[in-house]
Amino acid sequence: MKVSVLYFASLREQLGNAGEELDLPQTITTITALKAHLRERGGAYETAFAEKALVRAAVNQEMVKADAAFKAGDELAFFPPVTGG
Amino acid sequence: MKVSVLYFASLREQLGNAGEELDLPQTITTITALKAHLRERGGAYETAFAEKALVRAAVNQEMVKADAAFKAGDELAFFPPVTGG
Amino acid sequence: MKVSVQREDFDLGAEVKAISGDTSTGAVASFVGIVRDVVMTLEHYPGMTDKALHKIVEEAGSRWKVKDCTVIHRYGELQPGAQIVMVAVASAHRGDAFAACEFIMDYLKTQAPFWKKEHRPEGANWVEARASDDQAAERWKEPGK
Amino acid sequence: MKVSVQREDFDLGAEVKAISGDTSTGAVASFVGIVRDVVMTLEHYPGMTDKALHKIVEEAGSRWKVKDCTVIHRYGELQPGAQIVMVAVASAHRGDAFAACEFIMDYLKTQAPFWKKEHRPEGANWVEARASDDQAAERWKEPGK
Repeated sequence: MKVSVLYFASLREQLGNAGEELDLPQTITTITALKAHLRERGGAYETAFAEKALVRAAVNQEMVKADAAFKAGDELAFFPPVTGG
Repeated sequence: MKVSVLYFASLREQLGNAGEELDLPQTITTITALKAHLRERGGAYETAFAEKALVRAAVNQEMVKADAAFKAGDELAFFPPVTGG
Repeated sequence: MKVSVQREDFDLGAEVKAISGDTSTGAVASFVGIVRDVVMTLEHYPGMTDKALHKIVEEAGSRWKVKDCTVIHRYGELQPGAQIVMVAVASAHRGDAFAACEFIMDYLKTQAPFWKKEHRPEGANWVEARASDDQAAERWKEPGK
Repeated sequence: MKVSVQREDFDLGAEVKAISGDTSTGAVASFVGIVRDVVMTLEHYPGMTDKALHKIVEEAGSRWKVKDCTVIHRYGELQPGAQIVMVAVASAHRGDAFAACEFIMDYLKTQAPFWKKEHRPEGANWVEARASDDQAAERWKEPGK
């Protein structure tokens, strides 16, 4: 399943990656599963997506909870808690 | 005891009086007593200062409760509940 | 702190800028009251209005962390759409700014000696005080507010 | 209703005027957030910010009687004293205007995808989210609010 993933702010800097196109295994259909998948890359990804890390997620530009599902073609995003305003 | 008394807004119109200098009997030293004194004039004063009338008072430009006292030379004021803002 | 009772109109943007200069100010909450669909005359008690507004502003400053504050209230004849009153409060954080601004408006509504007379086609009449304004002022007396 | 995410500065006075025209509008509550004593860069998620702000504004409109509303949030590099964000809400009465304005700010703080990076002499660092902002947003979930 193909999705695009974006990274913002401190997370983007930590990973040295602003975004990427991913072709995921069929089993990975929720934010929680995707985070575990990215964690397996090790290095900065392992730290950034650690269980305890405060990472927020959006699916198609709407903030979602960790157990939210996504489908092929979706735009996913990970970022730290927001600090605007 | 000499005091000046001012009337504002609907009360001023009702009495046809914006203010006056009064020389009061020694016994009249509180707002409640002064209202009773003015009521005795009858006519518009009797209506305006009726027990049930919503009349606010100020002594030297500070809003006070009905039992507040005043002294010679004070500036007293009577007016309806305020409606600014 | 600036308090002004005036006939002239005011410029909200300029007034907010004027109290935003301190580098520790991060938030300015403000309010503008506007004449709705009827011409009105605002009467006030000249000697007392300034005093009453200062007292309200000081009370707000004792309850919340206020960096600066401006209150302007107009009097005289005002057309529909005209600005009547403005309150702006500058603080380090928005919670203080919002609370102090709303407090000042609520107290002004029940404590500052202004009276509105509306001029309608069928005649002029004095606006009656609203119980909801007394309630709005009362709620600041609850503990913890 | 106007929502704008932009690099350019804004004019609070003009924005408030722009939403005050309706003759049934009697109250405009507004808020401006200002950069305190440090240069900062505001990053955002372009595709999402507009959506998130519209959603917050709609939620406010469903809870309070809102006549009109403007939200502007800047991004890019901002100097100390610069305006970051403004919210203005026009209503018939001040209670609705104040509540909706504060609600929008509280939700924006926790729901809109903006991130601040501060540039201090000792280096740049991302601002951490504050627990007090989560609490401020949470309190609108209490019944009766």
